[in-house]
Amino acid sequence: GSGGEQQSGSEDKKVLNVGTEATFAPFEFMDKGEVSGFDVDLLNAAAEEAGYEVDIKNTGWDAMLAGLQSDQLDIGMSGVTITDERKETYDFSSPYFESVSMIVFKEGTNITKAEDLKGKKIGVQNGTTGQIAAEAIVGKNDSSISKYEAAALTFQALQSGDVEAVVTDIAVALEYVKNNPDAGVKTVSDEQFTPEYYGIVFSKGSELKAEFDEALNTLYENGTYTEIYKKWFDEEPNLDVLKEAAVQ
Amino acid sequence: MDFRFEIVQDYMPFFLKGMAVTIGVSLAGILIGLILGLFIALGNMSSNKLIRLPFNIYINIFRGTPLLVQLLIIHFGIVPMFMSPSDPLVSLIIGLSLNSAAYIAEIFRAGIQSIDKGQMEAARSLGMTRVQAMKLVILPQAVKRVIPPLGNEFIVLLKESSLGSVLAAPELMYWGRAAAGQYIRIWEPYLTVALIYLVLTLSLTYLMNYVERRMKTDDLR
Amino acid sequence: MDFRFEIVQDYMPFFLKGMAVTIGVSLAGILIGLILGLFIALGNMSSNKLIRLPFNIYINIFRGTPLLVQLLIIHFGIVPMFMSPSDPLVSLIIGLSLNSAAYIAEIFRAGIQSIDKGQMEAARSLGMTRVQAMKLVILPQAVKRVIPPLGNEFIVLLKESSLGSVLAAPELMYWGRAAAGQYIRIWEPYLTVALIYLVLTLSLTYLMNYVERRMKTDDLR
Amino acid sequence: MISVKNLKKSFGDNEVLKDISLDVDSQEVVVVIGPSGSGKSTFIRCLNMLETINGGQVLIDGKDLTDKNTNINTIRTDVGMVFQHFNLFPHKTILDNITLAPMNVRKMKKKEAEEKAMGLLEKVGLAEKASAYPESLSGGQKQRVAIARALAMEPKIMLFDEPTSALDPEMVGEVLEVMKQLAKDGMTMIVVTHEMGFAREVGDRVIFMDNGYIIEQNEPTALFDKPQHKRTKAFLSKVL
Amino acid sequence: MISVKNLKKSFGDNEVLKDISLDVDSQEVVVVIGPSGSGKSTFIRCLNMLETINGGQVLIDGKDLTDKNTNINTIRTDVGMVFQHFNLFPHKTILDNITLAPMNVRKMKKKEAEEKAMGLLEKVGLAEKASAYPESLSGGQKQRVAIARALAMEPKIMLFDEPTSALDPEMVGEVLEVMKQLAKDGMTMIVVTHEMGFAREVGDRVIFMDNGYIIEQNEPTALFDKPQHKRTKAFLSKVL
Ligand SMILES: Nc1ncnc2c1ncn2[C@@H]1O[C@H](COP(=O)(O)OP(=O)(O)OP(=O)(O)O)[C@@H](O)[C@H]1O
Ligand SMILES: Nc1ncnc2c1ncn2[C@@H]1O[C@H](COP(=O)(O)OP(=O)(O)OP(=O)(O)O)[C@@H](O)[C@H]1O
Ligand SMILES: NC(=O)CC[C@H](N)C(=O)O
Ligand SMILES: [Mg+2]
Ligand SMILES: [Mg+2]
Repeated sequence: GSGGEQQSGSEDKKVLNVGTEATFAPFEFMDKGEVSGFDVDLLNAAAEEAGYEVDIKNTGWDAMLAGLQSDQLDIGMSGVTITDERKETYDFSSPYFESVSMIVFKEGTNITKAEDLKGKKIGVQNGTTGQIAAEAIVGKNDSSISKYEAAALTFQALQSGDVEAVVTDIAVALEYVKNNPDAGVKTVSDEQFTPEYYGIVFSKGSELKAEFDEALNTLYENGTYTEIYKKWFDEEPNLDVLKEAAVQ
Repeated sequence: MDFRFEIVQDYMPFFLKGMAVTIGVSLAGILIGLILGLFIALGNMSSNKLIRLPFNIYINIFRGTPLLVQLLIIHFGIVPMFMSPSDPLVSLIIGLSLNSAAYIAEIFRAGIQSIDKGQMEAARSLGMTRVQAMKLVILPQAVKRVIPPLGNEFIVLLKESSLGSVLAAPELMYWGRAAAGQYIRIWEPYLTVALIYLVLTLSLTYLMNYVERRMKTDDLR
Repeated sequence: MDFRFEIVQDYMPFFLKGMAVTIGVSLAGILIGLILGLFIALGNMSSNKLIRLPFNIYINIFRGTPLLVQLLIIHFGIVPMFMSPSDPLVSLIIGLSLNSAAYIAEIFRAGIQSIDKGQMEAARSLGMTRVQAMKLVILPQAVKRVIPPLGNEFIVLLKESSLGSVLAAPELMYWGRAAAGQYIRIWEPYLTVALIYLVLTLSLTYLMNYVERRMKTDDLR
Repeated sequence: MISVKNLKKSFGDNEVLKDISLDVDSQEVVVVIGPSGSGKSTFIRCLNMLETINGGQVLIDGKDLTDKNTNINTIRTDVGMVFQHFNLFPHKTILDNITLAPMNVRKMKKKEAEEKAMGLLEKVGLAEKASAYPESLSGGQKQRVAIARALAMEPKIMLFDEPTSALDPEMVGEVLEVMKQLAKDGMTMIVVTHEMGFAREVGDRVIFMDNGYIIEQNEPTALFDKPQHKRTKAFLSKVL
Repeated sequence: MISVKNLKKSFGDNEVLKDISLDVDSQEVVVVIGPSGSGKSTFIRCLNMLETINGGQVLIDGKDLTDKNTNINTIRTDVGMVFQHFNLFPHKTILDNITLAPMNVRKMKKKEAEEKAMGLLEKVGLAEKASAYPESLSGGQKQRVAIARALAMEPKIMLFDEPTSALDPEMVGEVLEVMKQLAKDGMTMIVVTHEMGFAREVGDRVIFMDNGYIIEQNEPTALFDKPQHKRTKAFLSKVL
């Protein structure tokens, strides 16, 4: 934005409390005490556009959702997928990222498609779409599934041989593989996993939804979104997909 | 196995900040626990069964369930009713205080009951009331007995405050797990954090032993 | 506030399974801890300083750092070196065993040292060797003293096994957190889980008190 | 001064005092003897209301202990008690041990209480220990302080429960000496003791208790030299 | 039988035995008296090697205790010890208390050990308590069992450390009776005690210790009635 036109006193801007689970690189992760990532940059830009300040805290996944329910938090920003079930409890912004589940596994493990997960030990983050995708294949609360409280713990479990495969979001899976070239891990995707879209989460009935939808739109139009996207993913975003999804 | 010292270096400022938080949270927990604990101990030693009951229930609940459940319920269930936005540090301090109060109440009870019955009898036989005897004769002696187990309880608290990491309270363990999460490395962050805890608890143990020795020589005035 | 009983109902089979795991893991932990603990206690009471040293270091490390750090290091660092695929239950049992062994060693030491010095002197004055006196006179008496604190340690273990949920070991707390994660509800899963823990620890406490009373009347044969 | 009528006392099912009646005059010194477990301690503890009475009546200086309206704390200031194990307050100096009750119960001024305490310490020969702590005293010295502490409340009656039996034999004499002086000064005393020499020399009357009853009572010489009951004889033959 | 030459013993800086020399003949009964803290217990504990000796020499039946090659456990089977607080093994019956050492140290057969134990219990008048546990015995009975237990190892010398001073006065007699019998049977004995009657009747010699030295020794009547040293006089005047 252009500082001249905006109110200069930042004290006048309302500060929004934001929760996140910062072991979900590249969307949000702790960089020596600072939460950073794609989500952080995008939210900061959107908030500025909408005239707010944000205070992003690494609350953890459970605390983020609980905090939104009890109106402790104004916003949850943690690569949260928009699902019908979640929409009963929360409001979501329009989609800002397209994702799909992906399987990460140790080299040498016999996995070429989603069905191969059967009979393997699978790590997921508790309460996420990765869990839902895995349970769709092997069954709900199946004993082959280990649920961890954070995304980082699933990768630690994979590295230590605790689980043979991790089901998580594609960008996170690829980032992990990229950052750990020595870990000897591979990824596989499957048609069976359906596309999903991330949204900013608000508590039910929040007035912020409309304001942030508008702000996101502006960011799409003025190139800020593309800039941020390129910074983190090194490629052009496909804005049409997001617009299409928003209509649904 | 390679040990990447730069990870330790990178995160050292956060470990030190976390250490300060750990110490602060534990201190707050033991101090509030002391006040609550004395109150609960006296209530739990009432001669009236009905007065004793709630204190007894309190002690049993907090000593009978894992601190982790207590913290989750307090942080996600109770604190949000009163505080917005809720702060995991506040929840951690509340959890540690309420939990340690139950243990401290039992420490006080044991301390008071360890004073020879003859002391109470001598005081009463001189015409003191029960309250006078408690205040002038029993409690001053019990305080000394109670210091070593209280020191122990503080060490326990220091270690248990590490559960704050589950609530994302920025104490020492939280930063250890943050470092582990960022680099997906085990040894560097966790060994460093373990070492810091060890230094803290061992220094406290030595301090306690010193205080105990001092108290013993004081006894031989 | 609404309390959705169907969540409790839905997850009850898992809670019960988790309870069984919790009990099993704690039992395994105390049994292995007992064997290791006796060994460490005897080593730590050697008259030779150099022999004592490693046992003393062991005790200090395991009592001086949080169980959570120990579990994370064991599960993600140590067990994978020996076991593939690693199992969080195995790590949890190892962690609880190694941790409780340190505490149990101190329980044994205190139990042995609580036996009146006169017993050792009487045994020695009858011509028994140190080992004979230990085996025939001191240890049989120490066993009785050691049962109440060991019961306590078991209760502690039962509660601390809840940290297994961080390693995704499918014990009681893990299922509580799984339910909380699925429904994003706090009260139903956590209160249920807390209640189950409470029932477990209180029953154990009553059992222990019963055993202690029995031992006392046995004493008055 | 003391009048006990059909006193009964049980611990649970165990009836320890079965039917005790006794009158003690002012200035009288009564010595109580009897085998271990016969109820001697329980009896004198009842007189100080350290045990609740289950039956019968006890009048001290006219006040009825079994009457609910009687103020227990004023009775106790009238009846001093000296225990076998001294029960000095270890966290207080000797002087503070003695002044604690007068200052807090009688609301005496500190200065007055201390002057009085020093006088009593003088009397038991321990003035120079005023600022010492109990740990540094021998058993005999501790017991003399305990006597001074009880006297500081100006009791009309003093009860002694085996005051010398926790002492090394060398220290017994110094404590008995203080008690003799007290008797000479006209204090009403009930003394449970195994010191037969003291009983003979100082006692006005000796009471032999067994199994919750007073079996026999008489002047010391008469009781010791011509016991009437078999049980008294058996006991004395062992002890003398 | 026992020969002590210039025995020295310290606890840290505290020299408790300064220079003790003493010869005890076979079948002799030596009584040791002295004020509290004078080193009596420490002295007889040295004879049984319950304390390590810091200087001088102790010969028991010709064997040198300060010699490193002397087997401490065989010395101890020659020297029986009876403690003030009995130290019976509470988890064993009376019979097992007595047979434990013979069976495990002397490798005696169970049957033989039990026969022998019953004989000794007979001797101390407690045969009917064989299968009882120590808790159910009175202090006097416990001490008699402790004596029987020591005798079961067939010691050549018996040491007693204030064997009656933890007892109620009624029970002192029964223990002294057993000790008298033992002396009559010709046992070599060293007895620390405050029982002057026993010393007079049974002692061949009385030793007065103070502050780590033997101040005076003599036949009982001579020592009690005509003590030579000031300190002996002072001590006896308090105790007798
Ligand atoms: N607080 C108590 N609770 C239960 N029983 C008690 C209590 N105090 C004393 N007794 C019992 O009462 C009986 C008499 O005890 P008491 O102490 O009066 O005897 P005593 O004559 O003073 O004996 P001793 O010479 O050993 O002091 C004993 O059988 C004892 O076990
Ligand atoms: N194990 C020990 N460690 C340190 N000092 C000791 C020890 N045992 C005894 N002493 C000290 O040695 C001195 C003599 O003690 P000892 O027990 O031999 O005296 P005693 O003549 O037997 O006295 P009592 O008549 O009280 O039994 C005392 O000053 C005592 O404090
Ligand atoms: N931060 C995350 O782990 C999100 C995972 C997944 N996108 C979900 O919404 O369930
Ligand atoms: Mg008594
Ligand atoms: Mg002694």
